[in-house]
Amino acid sequence: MSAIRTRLHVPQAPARPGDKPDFSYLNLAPAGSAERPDPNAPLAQTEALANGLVRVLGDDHRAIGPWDPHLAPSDLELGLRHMMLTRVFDDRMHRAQRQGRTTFYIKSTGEEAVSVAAGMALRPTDMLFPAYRNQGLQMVRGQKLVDLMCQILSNSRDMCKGRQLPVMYHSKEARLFSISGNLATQFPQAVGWAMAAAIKNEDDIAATWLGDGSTAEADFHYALLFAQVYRAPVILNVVNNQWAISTFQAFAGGGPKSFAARGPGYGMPGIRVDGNDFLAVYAVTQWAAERARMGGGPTLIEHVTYRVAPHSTSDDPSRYRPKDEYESWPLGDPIERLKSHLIALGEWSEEREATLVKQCEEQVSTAWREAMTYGTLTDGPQLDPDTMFDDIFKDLTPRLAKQKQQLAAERAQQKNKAEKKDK
Amino acid sequence: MSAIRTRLHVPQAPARPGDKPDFSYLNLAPAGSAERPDPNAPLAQTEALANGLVRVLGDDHRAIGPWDPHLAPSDLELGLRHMMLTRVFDDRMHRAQRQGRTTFYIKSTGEEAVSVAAGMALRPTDMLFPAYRNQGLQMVRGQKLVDLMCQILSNSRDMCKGRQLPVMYHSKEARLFSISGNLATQFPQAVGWAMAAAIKNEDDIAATWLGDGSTAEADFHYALLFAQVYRAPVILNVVNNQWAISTFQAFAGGGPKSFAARGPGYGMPGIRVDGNDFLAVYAVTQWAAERARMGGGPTLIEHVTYRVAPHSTSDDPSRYRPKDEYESWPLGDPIERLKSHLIALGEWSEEREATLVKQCEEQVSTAWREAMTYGTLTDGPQLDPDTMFDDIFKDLTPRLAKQKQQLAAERAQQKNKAEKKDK
Amino acid sequence: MTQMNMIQALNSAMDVMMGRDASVVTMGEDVGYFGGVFRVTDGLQRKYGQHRVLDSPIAEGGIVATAIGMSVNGLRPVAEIQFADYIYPAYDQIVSELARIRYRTGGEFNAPVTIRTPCGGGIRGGQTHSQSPEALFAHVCGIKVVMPSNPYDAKGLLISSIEDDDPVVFFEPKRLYNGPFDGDPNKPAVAWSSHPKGDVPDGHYRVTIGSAEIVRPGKQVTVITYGTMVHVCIAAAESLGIDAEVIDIRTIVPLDEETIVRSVKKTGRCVVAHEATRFAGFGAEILATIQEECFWHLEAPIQRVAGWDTPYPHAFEWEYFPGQARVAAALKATMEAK
Amino acid sequence: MTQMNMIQALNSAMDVMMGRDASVVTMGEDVGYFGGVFRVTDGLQRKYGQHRVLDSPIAEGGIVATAIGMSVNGLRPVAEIQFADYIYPAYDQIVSELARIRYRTGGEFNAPVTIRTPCGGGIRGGQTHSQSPEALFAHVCGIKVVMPSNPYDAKGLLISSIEDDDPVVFFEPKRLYNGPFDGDPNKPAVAWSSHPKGDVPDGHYRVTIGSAEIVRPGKQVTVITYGTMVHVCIAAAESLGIDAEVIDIRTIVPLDEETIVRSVKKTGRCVVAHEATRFAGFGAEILATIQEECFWHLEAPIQRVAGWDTPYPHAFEWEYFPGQARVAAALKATMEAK
Ligand SMILES: Cc1ncc(C[n+]2csc(CCOP(=O)(O)OP(=O)(O)O)c2C)c(N)n1
Ligand SMILES: Cc1ncc(C[n+]2csc(CCOP(=O)(O)OP(=O)(O)O)c2C)c(N)n1
Ligand SMILES: [Mg+2]
Ligand SMILES: [Mg+2]
Repeated sequence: MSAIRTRLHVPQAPARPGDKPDFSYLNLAPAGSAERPDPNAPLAQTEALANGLVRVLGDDHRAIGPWDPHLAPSDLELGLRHMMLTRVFDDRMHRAQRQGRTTFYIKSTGEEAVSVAAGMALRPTDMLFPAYRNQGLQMVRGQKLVDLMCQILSNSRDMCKGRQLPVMYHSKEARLFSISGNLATQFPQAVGWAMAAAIKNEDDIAATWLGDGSTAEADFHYALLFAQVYRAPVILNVVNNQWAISTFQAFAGGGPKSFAARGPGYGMPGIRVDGNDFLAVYAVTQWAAERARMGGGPTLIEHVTYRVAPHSTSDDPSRYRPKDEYESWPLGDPIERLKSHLIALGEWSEEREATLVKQCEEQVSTAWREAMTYGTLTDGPQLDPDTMFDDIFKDLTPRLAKQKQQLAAERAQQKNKAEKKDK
Repeated sequence: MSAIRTRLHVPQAPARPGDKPDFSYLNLAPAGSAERPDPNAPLAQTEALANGLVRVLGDDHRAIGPWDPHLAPSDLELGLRHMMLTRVFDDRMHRAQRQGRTTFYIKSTGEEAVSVAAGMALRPTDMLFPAYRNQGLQMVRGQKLVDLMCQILSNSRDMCKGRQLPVMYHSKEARLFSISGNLATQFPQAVGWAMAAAIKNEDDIAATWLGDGSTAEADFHYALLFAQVYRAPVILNVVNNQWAISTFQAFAGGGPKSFAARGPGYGMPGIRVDGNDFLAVYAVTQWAAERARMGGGPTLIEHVTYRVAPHSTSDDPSRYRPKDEYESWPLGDPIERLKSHLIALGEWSEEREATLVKQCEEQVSTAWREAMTYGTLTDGPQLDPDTMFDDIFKDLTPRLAKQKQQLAAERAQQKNKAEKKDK
Repeated sequence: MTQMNMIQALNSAMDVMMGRDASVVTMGEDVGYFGGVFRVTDGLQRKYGQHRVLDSPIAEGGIVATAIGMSVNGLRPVAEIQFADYIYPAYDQIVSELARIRYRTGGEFNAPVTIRTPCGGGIRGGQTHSQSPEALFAHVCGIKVVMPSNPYDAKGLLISSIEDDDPVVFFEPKRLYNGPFDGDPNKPAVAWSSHPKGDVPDGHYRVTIGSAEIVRPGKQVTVITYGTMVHVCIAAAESLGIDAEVIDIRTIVPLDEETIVRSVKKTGRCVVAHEATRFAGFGAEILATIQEECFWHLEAPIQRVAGWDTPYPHAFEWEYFPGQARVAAALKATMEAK
Repeated sequence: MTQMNMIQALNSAMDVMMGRDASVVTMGEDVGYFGGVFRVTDGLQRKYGQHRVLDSPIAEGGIVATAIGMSVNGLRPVAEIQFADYIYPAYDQIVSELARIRYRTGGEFNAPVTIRTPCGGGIRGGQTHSQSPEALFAHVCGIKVVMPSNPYDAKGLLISSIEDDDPVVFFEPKRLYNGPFDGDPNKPAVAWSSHPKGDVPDGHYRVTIGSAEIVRPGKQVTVITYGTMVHVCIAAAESLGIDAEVIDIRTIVPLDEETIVRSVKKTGRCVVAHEATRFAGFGAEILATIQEECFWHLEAPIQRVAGWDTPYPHAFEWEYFPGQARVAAALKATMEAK
């Protein structure tokens, strides 16, 4: 670093390559220590939650304290299954990219609880506005793996008709809004959706997710503001996985205050939760959903977690953080923790775990084989390029119709040329 | 109102035309009751300030409590003079618009302390990024009235060369940044200026102002975020005058929490101050300036005041709020209050007050007469229209040069035509 | 039929649509209790309630973003941006989101949002209350762009926009709100009651998005224009005694090329006029299209008439505004060519 | 002279300027410790410190706004927007502020900010990592707009941009970062080392903003283009054996009309090509200008070659991209006309 020092304060990552990982900056709290106010409690009674940390699973793998959602073992097992499927799916898709089957992929490894527990705590008719690292929501909502894969492959069955980068899924039926390549834009859209639900006097609520880095965008502010002004029935989730590509969360303002603390600043509860604790995420989501459904308005939830994976397949995190940083991560792995909890409850075993992993792997493999029969970006069945002119508007304009013809002519000519060459 | 009710919460103005004015929503506090932490105090020690109300002038017109800035009577008198000049200037310019001398004007009546006291608490080399209702800053910085008037008249001596709406002043020399017609844009610009000061290791700080309504814009969020991330030496002022044109401040999120409370959400102190209390505004500005200059970073200040005037000369507030609302305003008039304080100190009298008013009126009249000799938008000396092509870029591009010629030709032809007609 | 100015016509369109369709809601700065700074939403909150006519925070980006969310939840929001000059904070939500939702979801989702916004100069609004940014939306595929020039079209096009399943940015030339304007600020103001297009049906009707109108048939030269300039161009042609065919395109996206091309092929001469800044303005696209489609029919270069490549200065409003003199000069040059 | 690819050339420009002028600072998402996702700022933070090479929050609007403030305080900030597709959140600060500060203050203040941003497709980035939004800036008076097509120009133009007292939006066609690209994705990649413009002086030099370059002289037809399409157009002309004069405009604002007009008057035929969406794209302005200035010299309609009026789809990148076939078709049509 240059010797010239100035008065400008620049946030520092706790550790860079070569440094010893350091998570001492994290304000932790023991499981069970956070109070649980009534979901309808006035703001003042919820303020402590913004700088505390809601945790349910103790070091002994037991659930403890007022936030314990008291889930049935079958629900816990389902949660484990969704998280495991998410992880296996992620690993397989990442590998597919490495094998050149697709151009791009983004894993959610280590952050599965954030999506899966929240998704399970909501009703199937609640509308979800996910970001690109919430594949757990797709699992919870029962999206077919093969459909997700076809999107990733931009193949002949791609729900996005080849238009979006991999992982930008959507499903109207499953109430999963389209994922955007532009960070944070979904946040105020979710608020608008929730406002409409309130205007129509309907019971469904909306939930949305973004990353710590994305909170810097204007849309984060719009969302909090509009949600609070109109008391929209919406849950606003910040997934603080400590990193935004190479940028440490302090550059988004995490540090002196939690991201959850922004909530009270706007007049809404903010809850900081252990994002790797399935039970805690479930419980705070349930709390916020209850509040929203009763007309109490929005809740901001900060999920404290860690991005174990690279930012995307285009990224190499060893350039900007210690290679082994994750090993020092104090909140563990969400899958391991839920598994240990189930075992502690006597409802699970290493054998059942092994079976689950195998089942997930098979499910993913089967789906992958099927998906591949529908082609990849470069091989096998292909989407018709003519379709690229559709859906700009509901109806094709004359100008687009003309361009469609032009492209067809261009392609016919190229085919001709290629065929001539082959002869 | 329609009978159909839905779950959507819509903020309500406390009183609309025909209703009895109601300011019971204001969270007031007696003068002297707010604690004054050290400007370098950790955030936690400043948090109470965000929801309290710093007041120095008591009902007995005496200064009380730890925030008393202990100003010399001469400073108080200067403050009174600036505020009075501002008010007289405002009234004269408003009248000028009514007389058709200019197209547009915006008064700051009742909000003079917000600008004048803050301006006086800062150093002349500190950089100010005002909004359109901070004319008091222009007074404090010694801008010539005739220069301001020429801008308002878009006449041959207009510093903006006829390009800006009235009141959009600037002065590089006086360190007053250009006022923008686009709300809130100056907020993060001030932060950038302050970051540069820190980068250059210079001691000057920046200060900026916007209205309660304008806090809804993205730029407010950017400003708080960047200021806090880099601990920029900047003071961020929200002038909460209760109204944004016809829209009550609750639509910008004022209500359950103060605007000042946004500050702690981002990790910086927020101070809610009686904006009609000259001493209090001075004191909190001084506190924030000290903090900034010592490297402590930004402060958000909410000035609680009331927009006595219409939004602008285009506005008729009796359409959306009780005509007599101001009469119930609990924080009084900043000029009256400072005057009463000076009288209570034995440093002022009704006679001196009358003299001051007369002096201000004469000063304004003299300047107005001079300004008018430089023309108005429609009469007297005019700016050369050719100049409209200058300052797009530093140098005229060939295309602009050509357009300049075209316009000259157009005007010559029209003049010809007019002359022919006259014959 | 009622005599309406453009504000009343737009208000009537809103009223008709809110009355027919409970999913129509409107939001914006000062649109609720106050009825809008130009009064286009006057009376609607009293009639349809605070839950369908919403005052909003001053956050154009938030207005459009929440309107998108509402539309995805089955409403048809009409968002008002108080001045077109203040639409830029919403630009990302319009360009990256509103315009893309149908496309990126393969047609599964759509976002039928209408964004109304007053544009154009002539009211001494200076550089931040006078802009005509239509070109900045025309280049973005996936949004329709409309600009009426009279009360009849305004109402019919606004109804069509609200009913349209695609997003529409609806520009309202504010200089025309109270009457047609031929470009001469010194003439006494004219009311819409004296204009045939000031006769407006009270109920529901549509003007088709994407269809231009020949507002003055002619043979010698085609003038293609929209918004305030429609009236200026007609006046200029008439004062010169040129048999100009004046086309009001009314819709910028999708552009009615057929009507344009047919006319230019007939006249062989063409002037394109708009109030917006000339460089890379929408006039360039109109000109380019004509050049491509009618090259062999052109007897003279197509002329562009527009605002200069400067902001709209407060003092030089009328020097900036492309008034009759500038239109006339272009018409003459076109007629004299060759 | 050193062999540099475009990333290295840009990095060298930054290095040279930061070394010469302590007021030059740079900020953006991931530009600091990491050196930028495309590595254009690699090594700069180590060399010039964290106070001149700043990692920023992910807030494009905040980046530009604070850069404006810094520039008003005497710095020369170079702001990076990670992808041009993400410049829209900063659009208001660019259009309403950056472009206006000199004008609205009568020249008293100015804001010498340079905004660097990678643009264009060809890297399978899909619709949100492939856009070329230059037209959306060309229409806004008060900002210069630059797009180099090779390492030599990239460095020289970036230096000129940083030194310029006016704001500049500097587009970097990311497909050209590592080598020239003739439009055929199936051919093996070519390195800049094989291209004369890959020879880049190590020190300080300028390429003038506002001057086009004739990159291939010719007599039969003029091809006007910029960015990635420069290489595609040259290849297309050569494969057809047409004696085309290819002009790389390099600067979009201000446009070097003189060079363009001189060439078209000479050849009488013209093709305009860019990667951006066709409708209301910058090609329309080039075409309109030529039509106005060279009408009597034109022997055939000017043809436009561009991306379609659709987003840039992930799967159909090469169907969207205006490759050699599309250029060739336009060239042929132009040559065959009449
Ligand atoms: C508006 C916008 N700006 C920049 C980017 C580029 N970008 C993609 S992901 C990313 C980092 C986001 O970090 P965070 O919000 O923390 O989410 P995470 O990846 O950690 O889940 C950036 C800068 C973008 N996609 N959109
Ligand atoms: C970006 C933008 N949006 C809208 C407007 C129109 N407008 C001008 S002043 C104003 C109200 C501002 O209210 P507030 O911020 O409370 O300031 P006050 O006028 O009360 O001082 C509005 C909506 C604008 N100038 N800029
Ligand atoms: Mg992150
Ligand atoms: Mg206000």
